[in-house]
Amino acid sequence: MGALFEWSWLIIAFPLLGFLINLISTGQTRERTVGVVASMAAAASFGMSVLVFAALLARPPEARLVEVSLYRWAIVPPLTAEVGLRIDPLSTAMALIVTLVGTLIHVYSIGYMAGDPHIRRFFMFLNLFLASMLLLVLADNFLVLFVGWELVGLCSYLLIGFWFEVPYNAWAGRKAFIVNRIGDFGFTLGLLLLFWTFGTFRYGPIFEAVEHRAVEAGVVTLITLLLFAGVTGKSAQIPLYVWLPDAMAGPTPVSALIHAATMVTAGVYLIARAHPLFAMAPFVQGVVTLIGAVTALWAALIAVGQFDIKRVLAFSTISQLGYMVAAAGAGAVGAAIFHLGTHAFFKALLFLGAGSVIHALEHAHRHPGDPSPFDPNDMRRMGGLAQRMPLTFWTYGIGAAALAGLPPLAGFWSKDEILISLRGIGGWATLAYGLLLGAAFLTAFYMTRQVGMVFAGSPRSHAAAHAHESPAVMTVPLGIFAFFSVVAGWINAPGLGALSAWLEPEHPPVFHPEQALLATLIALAGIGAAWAIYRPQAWPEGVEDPLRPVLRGFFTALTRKLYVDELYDFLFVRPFEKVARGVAEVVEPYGIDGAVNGLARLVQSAAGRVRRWSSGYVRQYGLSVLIGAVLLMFYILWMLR
Amino acid sequence: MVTLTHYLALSAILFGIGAVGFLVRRNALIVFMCVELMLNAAGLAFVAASRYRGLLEGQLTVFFVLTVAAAEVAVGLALMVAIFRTKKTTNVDELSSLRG
Amino acid sequence: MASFPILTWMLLLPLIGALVILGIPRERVGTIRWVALGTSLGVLALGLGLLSGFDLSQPGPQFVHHWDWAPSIGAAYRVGVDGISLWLVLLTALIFPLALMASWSIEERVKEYMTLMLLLETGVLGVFLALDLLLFYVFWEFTLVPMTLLIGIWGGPRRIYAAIKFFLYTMAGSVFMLVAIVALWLLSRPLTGTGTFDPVWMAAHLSPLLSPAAQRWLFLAFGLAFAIKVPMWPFHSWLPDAHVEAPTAGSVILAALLLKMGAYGFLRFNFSLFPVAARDLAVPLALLAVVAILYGALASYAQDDFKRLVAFSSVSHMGFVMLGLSALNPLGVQAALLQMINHGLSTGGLFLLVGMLYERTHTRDFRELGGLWKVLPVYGGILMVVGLSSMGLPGLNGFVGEFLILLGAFGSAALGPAARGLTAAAALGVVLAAIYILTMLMRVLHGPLQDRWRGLPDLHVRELAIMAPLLVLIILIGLYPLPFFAAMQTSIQQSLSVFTQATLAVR
Amino acid sequence: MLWWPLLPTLILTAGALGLLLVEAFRRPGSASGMAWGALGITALTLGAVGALVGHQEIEGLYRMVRWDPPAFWLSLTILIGTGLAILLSRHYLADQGMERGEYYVFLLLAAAGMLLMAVAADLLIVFLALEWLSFPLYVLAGFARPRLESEEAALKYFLLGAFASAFLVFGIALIFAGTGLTNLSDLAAWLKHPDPGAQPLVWMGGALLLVALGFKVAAVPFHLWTPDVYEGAPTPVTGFMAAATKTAAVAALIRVFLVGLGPAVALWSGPVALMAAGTMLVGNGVALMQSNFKRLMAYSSIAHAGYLLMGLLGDPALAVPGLMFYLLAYTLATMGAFAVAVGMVGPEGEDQSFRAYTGVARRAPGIGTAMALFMLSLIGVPPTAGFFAKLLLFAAAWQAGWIALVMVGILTTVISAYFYLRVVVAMWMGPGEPARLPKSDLWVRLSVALTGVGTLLLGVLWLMFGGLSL
Repeated sequence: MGALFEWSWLIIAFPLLGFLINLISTGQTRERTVGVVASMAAAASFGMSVLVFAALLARPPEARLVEVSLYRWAIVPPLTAEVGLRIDPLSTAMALIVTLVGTLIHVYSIGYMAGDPHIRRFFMFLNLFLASMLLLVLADNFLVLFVGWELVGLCSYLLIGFWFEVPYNAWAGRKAFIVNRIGDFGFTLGLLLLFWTFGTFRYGPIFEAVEHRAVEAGVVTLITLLLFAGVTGKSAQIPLYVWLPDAMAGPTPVSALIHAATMVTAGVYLIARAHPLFAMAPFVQGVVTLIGAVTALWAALIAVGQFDIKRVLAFSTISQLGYMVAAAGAGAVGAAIFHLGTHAFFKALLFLGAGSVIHALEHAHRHPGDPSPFDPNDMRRMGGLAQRMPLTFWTYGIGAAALAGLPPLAGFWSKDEILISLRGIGGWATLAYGLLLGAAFLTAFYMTRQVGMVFAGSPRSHAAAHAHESPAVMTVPLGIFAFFSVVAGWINAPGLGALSAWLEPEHPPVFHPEQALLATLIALAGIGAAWAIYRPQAWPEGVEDPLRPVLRGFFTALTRKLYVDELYDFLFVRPFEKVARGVAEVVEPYGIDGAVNGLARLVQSAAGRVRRWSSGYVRQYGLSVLIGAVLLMFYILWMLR
Repeated sequence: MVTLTHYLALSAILFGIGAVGFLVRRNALIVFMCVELMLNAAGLAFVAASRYRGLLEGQLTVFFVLTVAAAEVAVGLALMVAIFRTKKTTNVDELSSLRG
Repeated sequence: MASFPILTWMLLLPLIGALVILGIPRERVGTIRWVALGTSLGVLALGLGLLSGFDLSQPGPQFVHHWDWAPSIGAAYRVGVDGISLWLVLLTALIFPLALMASWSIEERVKEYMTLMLLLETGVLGVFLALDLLLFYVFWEFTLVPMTLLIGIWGGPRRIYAAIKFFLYTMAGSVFMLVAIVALWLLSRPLTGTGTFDPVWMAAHLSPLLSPAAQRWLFLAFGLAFAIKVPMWPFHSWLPDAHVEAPTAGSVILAALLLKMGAYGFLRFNFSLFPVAARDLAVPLALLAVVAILYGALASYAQDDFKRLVAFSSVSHMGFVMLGLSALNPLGVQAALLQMINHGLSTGGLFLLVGMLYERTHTRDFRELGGLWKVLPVYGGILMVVGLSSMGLPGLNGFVGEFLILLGAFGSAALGPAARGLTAAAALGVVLAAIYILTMLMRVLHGPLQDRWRGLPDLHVRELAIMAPLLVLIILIGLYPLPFFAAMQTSIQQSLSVFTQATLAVR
Repeated sequence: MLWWPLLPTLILTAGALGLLLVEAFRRPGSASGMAWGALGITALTLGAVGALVGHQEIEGLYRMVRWDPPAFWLSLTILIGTGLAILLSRHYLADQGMERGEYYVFLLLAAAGMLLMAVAADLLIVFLALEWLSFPLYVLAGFARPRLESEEAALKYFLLGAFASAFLVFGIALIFAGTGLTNLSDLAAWLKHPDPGAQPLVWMGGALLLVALGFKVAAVPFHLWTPDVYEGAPTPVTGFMAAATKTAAVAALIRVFLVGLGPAVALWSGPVALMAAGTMLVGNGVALMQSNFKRLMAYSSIAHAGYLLMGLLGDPALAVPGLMFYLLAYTLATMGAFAVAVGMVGPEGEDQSFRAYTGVARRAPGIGTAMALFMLSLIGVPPTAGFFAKLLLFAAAWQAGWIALVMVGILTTVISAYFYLRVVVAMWMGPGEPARLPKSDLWVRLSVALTGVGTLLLGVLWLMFGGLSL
């Protein structure tokens, strides 16, 4: 079986091949072919992942680590950088999740993107993303991970701004990339420090050195803190989460794949991957956990005030990423990855469901030829879709329930495990635990609100009234995702514990009935509270949102995302623009170039003065000669003194 | 006792007068005469030094100076005549079209 | 191999081409263009021959051609190529054909134009090949003239201002270098009788005799010339004007090659001749480099003119190069050298793309552009790749250079305690690069398309042929930089060995 | 008694006088024959100079003249300048309606005076040569009469020249009074063991010599005549003055200061350094403000006087060959530039403003290239001859410790690039079609070609075939 691992690079190569085929194929290719090629590439990658997984599974637990060296990238003393893959439980688990979700979303996209003039580009980027993400996941060193890390950012940027004619989309893509780069500023510094501390980027030697305590804890604290800066960018944590809501400008499959299921979890993966380092820096672990927990609560709160169907999900994603980060920070890698996996399924399901709704509304709106501007994402224009789109409704409901953490759905198990992992540590973990409980309540609340607004009651717009169920190519993936959203949690359910056994055999999952009960009650409370406010009977006609009279001004603040964008705009964006303008329009022309031109002018004006000497009068010329002679005489006299 | 120093002082004074004259007079002819005065001041110095040192070279040199001065006069007067024909003036201050 | 003076032929070939062009009647524009292009392709072929015969393991110059042409002053014609100059020579040989192909749209005074381009090629190659200070200076100044004329005759509206500024500014620096060369020559005279301009001899026999103060003054005199050429902050203000006004090919050559001459000069002469001063001045040098990185990026962001943006981005990128050089360790210096190539490819590419756009729209003002990806999909894709290379995206060449420069600087012993702070500030430049490049892409390619651009034709075959080699190299270096580093390794290691010698450490 | 050092002077003088006879008896009409004759005589003289090349040192005429390597180089440069001036004059005279044969006689006579200066070894010869070369130049400057500028230039040149030569004579008189010597070598020997009582006289005399020679070489503050005379004089004469007269003046400076007053270098180096710095600054500075080509070249001439003065202070081992080569390079570039300027003059009159040069290179790229070459050489851009010349002078001054002066030199070089480039800019980058085109006179073209090739290759060739060891 060893030979199989030598071919594991095919996991990355298949989507890359799909990208290249679609790049080279001329514009005449039929759009269907494009999607099929891309989907097949993704599926092939999934197949290869399964094979590798199986091969790894066949090994005894202690031998489940294979390093595959691909080629030497650069040798510049003291750096020797190789491109290599690390096949271990964590990376294969990630690869499986990424390729499975990726394949399904590729298929879904064939239907969703049908008719788009730039469909070829769409699938190219999607394939490229998949390849990059797999590179990130499978890399055997931090440098290659960073390469994948940046490339997924690129694809995210390209896909958010896919419909680039709309300025907002292009703007949102740029914002995502820049905010990520700010996080990566820290990541980069972390890498530099990492290299000069350990002399290598490879995981193996680094973890070994950590294990032997061959380095100072202080340096590791700094390294992990810097790495975490990258995590806050990619995994949308406070303070860098602001790009993710705007990233919803991209096509919905993109939101599902990149901005919910896979790319945004790269940060969690990084923490999990670098766990030995984080374990050496308890202070940073505390920071990570706390930031994760605060983010979870904060984003859940904002989600309550959103009207855009995808934005609610975006904030929900931020919130759920908070859970994962908190768990990973607390050292519960298994729990974090578990939640990462379940979340990938049910959040992808929710996004695709939302996509189905949007798709339906758009088509319904287009039919009557209504020229008025219409936002198919606006939940205020929906309602009553349960009857018109039953498949979508039921699958969406399953996803929402899973997200809210209702047993026995996937979210319940994974969230439960995170909460348990935070108990008994004390201090900041207890605080995080409390925050996450609050977030759980809010999660149930805003999901119920969303389902209520979208599916319950009566249609609030012409389009909603005329919406139809989406085609099978879209609903079938919904079904599959719904299935996984139900069962995914069971693989690590107490007693079974397959995932934990796979990832960290020494930590089997634990189950506390009182914890499960508490979580369920909180979820039910959230659902109940939301239903009390949003049930159709309680919602008077013409009221935008029944919560507004309850929360008054605070609700407005929630709809405005608690003014964080405005704050950043005031604190960073505008000062930056001012400084840049100042440099370009004041310092450069008047300062630096001004000094140069000023010097030239100075010489000229001096020359102009001297020029007057040549007055044209012979007698004055004679005077000049005589003065020169007299000066020389004085000089001689002075020398003779 | 009249020494070489006296002669040299006299010639220096003459030279100075000539130089100042060059600066204060406007008539080109007079200006030129001032230059001649300067040349002759030098001639005086040569003769005096020659006599003082008992050398002939200095006296000989004066011949050269005189000859050169004469040639100079020839050139100079011709120029002034030419200019007078064109400009109807010999005032050097009016000849200042070239400047800057 | 030694019998065929390949380097001398590389220098002579463009001159011969220029002479041939002088013999062609000026009406036969097509012939003139093809002769020029053919000549530069011939140089490229010689360059590839050079590459195939290059011995990686040898640190010293190879293919040396030596002739003591002026024995009374000890000046020699001595050309050679080593790991430091190899890639720069090849870059030159590559960029010129591309620039000439990009000059097909020049209709006015083609004969003069092509002649000057070929003269410029000889000059630039000479700078990288010369192994004699006087010869180096001759080529160094010689490049000034054709470039000035290219800007001044075929440039934009303010071309004369830009051309004169370029000439004067560059000259103001290089005269100090000349004086320093003269001073070194005078110092060598008592030792050799006639004096010498051989930098290798000087590094071995003269530099150790110089007092630290003398080294510092000479370092600064050379350094000023190079700093202006690089250009280092605050000596950069000639660059935006020259770039904006120059014709496309001029901008390309300026950015891709002429700026490299400055950085190359630091590496080749300043470090080897004045190691003590280099070590003492590494921190100020790095500081200026970092200021350039940030300043260039900020200024770049605030531009409304596409070309001006790219010009200021050059300031920022060359800041990275200088930071890498001032690290004085193999990592930083090798990365800096690679980054010179990278910058040549990506910024050269950007200038080509600006030119191609300008030929279509006749404007470079972002406020008039936007949404062009819709009508120019191929152009847009290429612009994106080159732009991303410029902002240092991993997988493309820019990342390799920038990241390893940061890596080198971070652990630089020469920069001492300042290393980490400076590197952190420089890393901020990567963020800023993302901001201005992405903003540029957004303002050119994204957003709604104006009606007047609806009929714009996408890139044609000649333009694709220009961009193709650049794209291939951008991706190749990004994915597999190993051979590029391998070729420079031994030479750089040797040239940096002075900094590890005991004599220096004692001080 | 050896006459050899005087041979070139004598040949040229005899030729000039012969030409004068021809002029007196020839029928009025084209003066082409006279030009051919003058060229022939110049060539003959050049042959004589060539015949003397092998001789290291010949003294003659009771040690009043002396042939040595500098004499060879100076004579060569002067004769090249003269020959080029003749080539430039023929068409110019015809176009300007002043085709009078005596022009060439004056030209040759002035050149003869200059050749005498090149071999001067005695203050009397210096004086004589100076006057000898000046008188014909006074006449030549006013040769374009009745054009007022020409006459004004002539009178200004004459009055100021006479004024300056009075300083020379008086200076010689003082030195003679102090030492009883006029021979420069004897003077140098005297200065090595001076009589303290007579020292003030010698020093004062030296100062006055500096005034007079500073005037001739156009050094600040004695330079003011230069632009006016250069602008007013007929253009080929201006070129001749700029090139050949400068060479003769430098010859005088070398003879008087390096040979005669050499031992007192500590005394005069300070003022000369100040003059050099001032001359470089003023010459290059005021040149920035000029818009007339001839006036520009006048300030250029002043500026180069500054560099030459700097060379005078340099280490002689480098400075003397440096000065020789500098003068040759300067002569070629300057005469080349004036050849282009003469080419721009047509029968309709003379306009030497930059406006007249606008866009010329568009129609006449060869002329434009040559002009660019001359300007680059005057700036000192490699690989032109001017570069190597400046290099040597800077090296010489640096070697002698004049570092501040070198700094002034390089900074003013940068300044000079601006105004020299303005000519190139006008010709190459000026908008629109040129107002007029250079005429296709063969002699002018030949001059441009010769000087162009010389400017481009001379520096390299000179160093290749000996350089400093020549």
